[in-house]
Amino acid sequence: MFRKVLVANRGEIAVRVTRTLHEMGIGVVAVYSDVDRASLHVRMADEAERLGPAPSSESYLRIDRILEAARKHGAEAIHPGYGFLSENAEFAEACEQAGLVFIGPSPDSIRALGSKTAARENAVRAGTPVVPGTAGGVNLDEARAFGRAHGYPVLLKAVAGGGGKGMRRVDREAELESALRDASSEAERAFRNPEIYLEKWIDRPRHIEIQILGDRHGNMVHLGERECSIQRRHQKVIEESPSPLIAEHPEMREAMGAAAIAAARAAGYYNAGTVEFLVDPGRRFYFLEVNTRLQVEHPVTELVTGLDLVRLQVEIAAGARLPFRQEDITWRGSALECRVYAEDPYNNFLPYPGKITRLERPLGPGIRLDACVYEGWTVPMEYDPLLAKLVVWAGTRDDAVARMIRALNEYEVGGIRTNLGFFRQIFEDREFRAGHLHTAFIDEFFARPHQLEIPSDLAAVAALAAALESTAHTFTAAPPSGKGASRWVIAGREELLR
Amino acid sequence: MFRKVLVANRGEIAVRVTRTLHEMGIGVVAVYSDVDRASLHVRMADEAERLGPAPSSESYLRIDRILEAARKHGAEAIHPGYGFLSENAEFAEACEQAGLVFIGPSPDSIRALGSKTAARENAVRAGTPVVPGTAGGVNLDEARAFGRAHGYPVLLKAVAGGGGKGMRRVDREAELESALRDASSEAERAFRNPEIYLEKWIDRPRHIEIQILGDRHGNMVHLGERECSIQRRHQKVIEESPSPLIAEHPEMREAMGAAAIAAARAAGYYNAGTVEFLVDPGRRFYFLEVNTRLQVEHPVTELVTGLDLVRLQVEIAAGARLPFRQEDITWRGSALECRVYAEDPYNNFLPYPGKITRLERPLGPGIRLDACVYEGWTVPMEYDPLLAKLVVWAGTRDDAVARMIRALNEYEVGGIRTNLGFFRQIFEDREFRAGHLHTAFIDEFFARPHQLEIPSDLAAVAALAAALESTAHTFTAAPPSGKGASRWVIAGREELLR
Amino acid sequence: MKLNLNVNGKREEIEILTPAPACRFRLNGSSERMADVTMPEPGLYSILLDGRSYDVQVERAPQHLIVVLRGHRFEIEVEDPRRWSRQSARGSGGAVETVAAPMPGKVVRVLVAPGDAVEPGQGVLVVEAMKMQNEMKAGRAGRVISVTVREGATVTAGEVLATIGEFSG
Amino acid sequence: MKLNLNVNGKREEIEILTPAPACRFRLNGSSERMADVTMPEPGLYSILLDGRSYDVQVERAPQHLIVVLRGHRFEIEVEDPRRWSRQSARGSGGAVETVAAPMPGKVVRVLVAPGDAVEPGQGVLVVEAMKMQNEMKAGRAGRVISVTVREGATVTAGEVLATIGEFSG
Repeated sequence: MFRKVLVANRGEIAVRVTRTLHEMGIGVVAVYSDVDRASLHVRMADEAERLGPAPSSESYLRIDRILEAARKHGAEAIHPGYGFLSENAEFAEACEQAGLVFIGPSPDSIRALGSKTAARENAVRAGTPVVPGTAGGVNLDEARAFGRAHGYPVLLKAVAGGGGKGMRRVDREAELESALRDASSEAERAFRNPEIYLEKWIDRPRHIEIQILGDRHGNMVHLGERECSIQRRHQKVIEESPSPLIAEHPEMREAMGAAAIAAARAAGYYNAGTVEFLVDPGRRFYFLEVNTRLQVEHPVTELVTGLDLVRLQVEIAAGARLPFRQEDITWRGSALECRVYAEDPYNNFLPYPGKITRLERPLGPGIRLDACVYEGWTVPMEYDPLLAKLVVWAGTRDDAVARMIRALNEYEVGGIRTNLGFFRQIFEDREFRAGHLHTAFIDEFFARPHQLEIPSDLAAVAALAAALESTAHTFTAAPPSGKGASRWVIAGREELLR
Repeated sequence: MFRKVLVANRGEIAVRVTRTLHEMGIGVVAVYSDVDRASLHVRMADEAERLGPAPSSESYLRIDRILEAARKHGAEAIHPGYGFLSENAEFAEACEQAGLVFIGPSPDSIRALGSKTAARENAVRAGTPVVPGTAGGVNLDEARAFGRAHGYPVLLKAVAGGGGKGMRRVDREAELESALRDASSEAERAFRNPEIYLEKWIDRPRHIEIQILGDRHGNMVHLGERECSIQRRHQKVIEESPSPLIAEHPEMREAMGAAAIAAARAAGYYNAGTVEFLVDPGRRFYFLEVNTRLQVEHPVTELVTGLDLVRLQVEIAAGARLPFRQEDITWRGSALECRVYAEDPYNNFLPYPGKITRLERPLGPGIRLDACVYEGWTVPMEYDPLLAKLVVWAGTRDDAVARMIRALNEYEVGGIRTNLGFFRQIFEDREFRAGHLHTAFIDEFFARPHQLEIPSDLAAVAALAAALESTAHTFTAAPPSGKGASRWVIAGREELLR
Repeated sequence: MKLNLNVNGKREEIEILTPAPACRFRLNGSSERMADVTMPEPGLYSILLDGRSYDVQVERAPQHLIVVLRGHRFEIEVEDPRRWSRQSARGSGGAVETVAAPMPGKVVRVLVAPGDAVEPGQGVLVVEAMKMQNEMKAGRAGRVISVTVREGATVTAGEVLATIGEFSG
Repeated sequence: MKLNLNVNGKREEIEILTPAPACRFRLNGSSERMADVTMPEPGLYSILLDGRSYDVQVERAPQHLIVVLRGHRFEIEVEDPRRWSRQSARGSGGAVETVAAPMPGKVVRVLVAPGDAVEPGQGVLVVEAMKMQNEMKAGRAGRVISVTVREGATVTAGEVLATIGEFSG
């Protein structure tokens, strides 16, 4: 087994990977950009190396600097996490040329599956149904042609894409040009590849994905599905396992699992991967893409299967055989995950970076919190605003939803805006509780009227607290009148907070 | 189902029960003594009522005040937690007379099993093997007689006891008198019953207990065992499930489970309970006592069985039938619990109350933290010093131990002393890892030589941090020279912490 | 002591009659109430009122207090003589439309210059944070009066980036 | 700036040559080293030294600093002119045995009075905290010089409760 591993990532996933490596007794080398010097993944690591300035292109995307850090610190393997270089075949190749083990699939598999269009071809060869779309990246004329042939709406996607970056729904030809331009530049920034391809729009589909795991000796299993239909801006915000649909139609798990393994085998895949499908209202599933790395939402699978996917990734990369066969995999209970973002859900989910002035975390039975935040930490504006993944497990989906609401009520993040309150609304929503999920869920949720009337006693208590706080402190608010102020503060405190 | 439940307890168990009640949509009424006004169980509750001054006898043991609070707030049931009035038959009876449901067994069962001596008789009738001991409470002469008949060492125990309170090992008759006096007064304070009985001392036994669960319709199952052999001062500090011994001898689980159910049935038991056994080096097990309430260490059972014992307790109290049969119960993986105390393990585990100035909690995969502490909270000196229960789950015992060490390394409590560092040593101990456990484990652990040599680089870093901290702040240390001081602070900061 | 509050836009008057912990107060001149108040941590209030327990978090924003309890968020302005001036200073710019940053971030593109004529919905500038781009559009037809930032500038939420006025013929 | 430290009883000398973040220092006159230091929170230091990462928690006790890193606890006294007096004031009381409280708590029983003769191991008084009683025993034969607390008193850890001296015949 490796003695030392470099984690080529930041944020919650770098922290999560570090935890398992520590449990395995493996030394951890962290890398960081200037704005991440005091970030948790650096503080938790055994060793750390600076990559460069804040922009990803000058830090977390710098293959040369990362390999240099690995060499300098004597790391034997590299875990790429998700995002950044995790699906970059050149990086995987460079690692192996540098004599480092890349903890993930082979460069060839990444190439065969990392490009969405190549992945589609591969899936077709493997006999997996796919959504109608263009063969590859398109220019404006080709896009227009596809739109006319298949009709609108169409979906624009980055060839190199993932996580909704560079993705746009286009409802009429008039919008095609500007949408194509924006999507392309977004893709360029996110993946350094501007290519965009088109797909036929499927109305109100479910997003259901299969977790696969294979070793380097030809063994491969699936670990069941995750439903990730609750999305905003084409990005998942709530994930769960099992899927409420598949819980009702268990035969779908075997069918989709077999299709996922077939598509992965066709690309000679090993290590952990995820095969994403769209499921239409008629329960037909279509191959969407393969994520050739650990998924953000992998914890829900860990909670229902009882496996540690990062540990298995590392063991597989070290040459181990899968410690189980398909029939050994069992699923227990129900798991839900919320992606807690620094954003304002009531203002188009716009990012809201800043300093965390206060933090109350949910604890107790059935709660797992994968986070990278601490009180006093400033959320940098240069990266994805994911603060934490709040994951719960319970024996049934209903109990898991109740537990998630309880956890959300215990969770407070001060100083910035988050989507915690929005999640509470979603979990209270009748449609969500009934398991009627699809990728347009959030848009339709906002379309429905929500008058949350606030109990009058809460307003009274809030007013009282504000009055006490302001009387105890306001005088300090005025910066100049320092000396006099402080006396006032003490007076105020003594008067109102004896 | 109940609309509102009063939790007649404090600390982590009141918080833990509150969480499940909230998940069940049940309103929670907290009760508190003056020193607990700002404690977490009060802050988390929907409603709260003061009981009285700090001493338990004037607050958490005041049956009249608790029933009055329940009436005033319209609670329909009372959850007693553990300790305090949880095993007090008079309280259970008073609840029912007041028209409140007591969430636990019947007063008769508590009487039949709550008294250790009555429980022994009951066990004998049920055909469960017991440790030789006196029939009931004894005076000095009777104690001397037993000692002469069975030889030393003997064990003194409180008839009404639990949690090691009033327990003493006596090695020779000379010590008997003072030990009996101390044990008796300790029992008087803890349980308002000074009676002490004697048992033959079994050398290096394992403490293994069976969790049972029964409804009011005559159905009863066992949820497997917990091993609680790691004790200090006759009090459990580390618990786990499965027991490493029973993992090697699975047939013991059925045998002990059957014996536990037999003993409980003989007392007409229902709701959750625990039957404790001693297991001698020859793997013979002896009935020890029955705890007629939720156990501190119940989370390890919850993690391996996937059940919520508090939810089941409440449902059973509301009249529900057990939702499963014995054959439906399955066990997955391995769970460990540490009882985190405010105490100094390197000074005879003496309590160390005080104000929590800083708190870093372990998070991530497989961690459960049931706690009642927060930064800024002052641990009261009037109650048990249990701050938190750190519980981990993993697929195997080895992985669970590795995970626990990782969690302990992430856990920091500033301002007071805790046993966190001591736990790290235990989990690194070869004997513990080998599963060679018994109730004298800690004494023998301390008897073994432990020279922990500190890596020199750590000393260097510590020195550097201390130098920076002192230069940045020492000047504030001197209370009187306020004004001048602050200028110095700023100077120091600017100089060393630009 | 009497205080005028603006609670989520609604005007309230609160009178504190006795200090914490046994805090007697009167809201909007209604009958007197008693709350048991303690402050476990700075900015955190545990309040018992009519037997109910409330854990209240109070956070200070430049213009107001943010009060969070039981998952509900209140923005409360405490009116304070020394603030009146600032109060009046704020408010809508009349016929002038201000384009403000909806989030903290970085200006990556400025699409108009002072004097340009703009149509409703026309892009004015693009702010990016966390790889997410947001195009600020003109809400009305008019002429760009000012652009107060240049590309690459870091801006805070609510900061005015440009103003658009009427066509002066 | 040079500082004399007492690290877990061992004397160390540290010289800080340049301030954080790029902190050059010398320990016990050995060769100069460079540490990258940042302070994520008050009392918390993230230190990178020779490529290794250390998360260091520093807590202030009355007489010393408590430094915790990687699960190791250091008690460090920073020698400070203004403390010398206090330093010398402390120390053992020679032929006199002091009975000190091993933990914060409450004195529930005082078993001796000044002038009493005591045997080694004889109970002197009983301190209770969190329902746990602890009997302080005399470590030597002698005569009780003083009992500085009465029953019911609340005491802090290390507080002297009684002193025992030699038999003055």
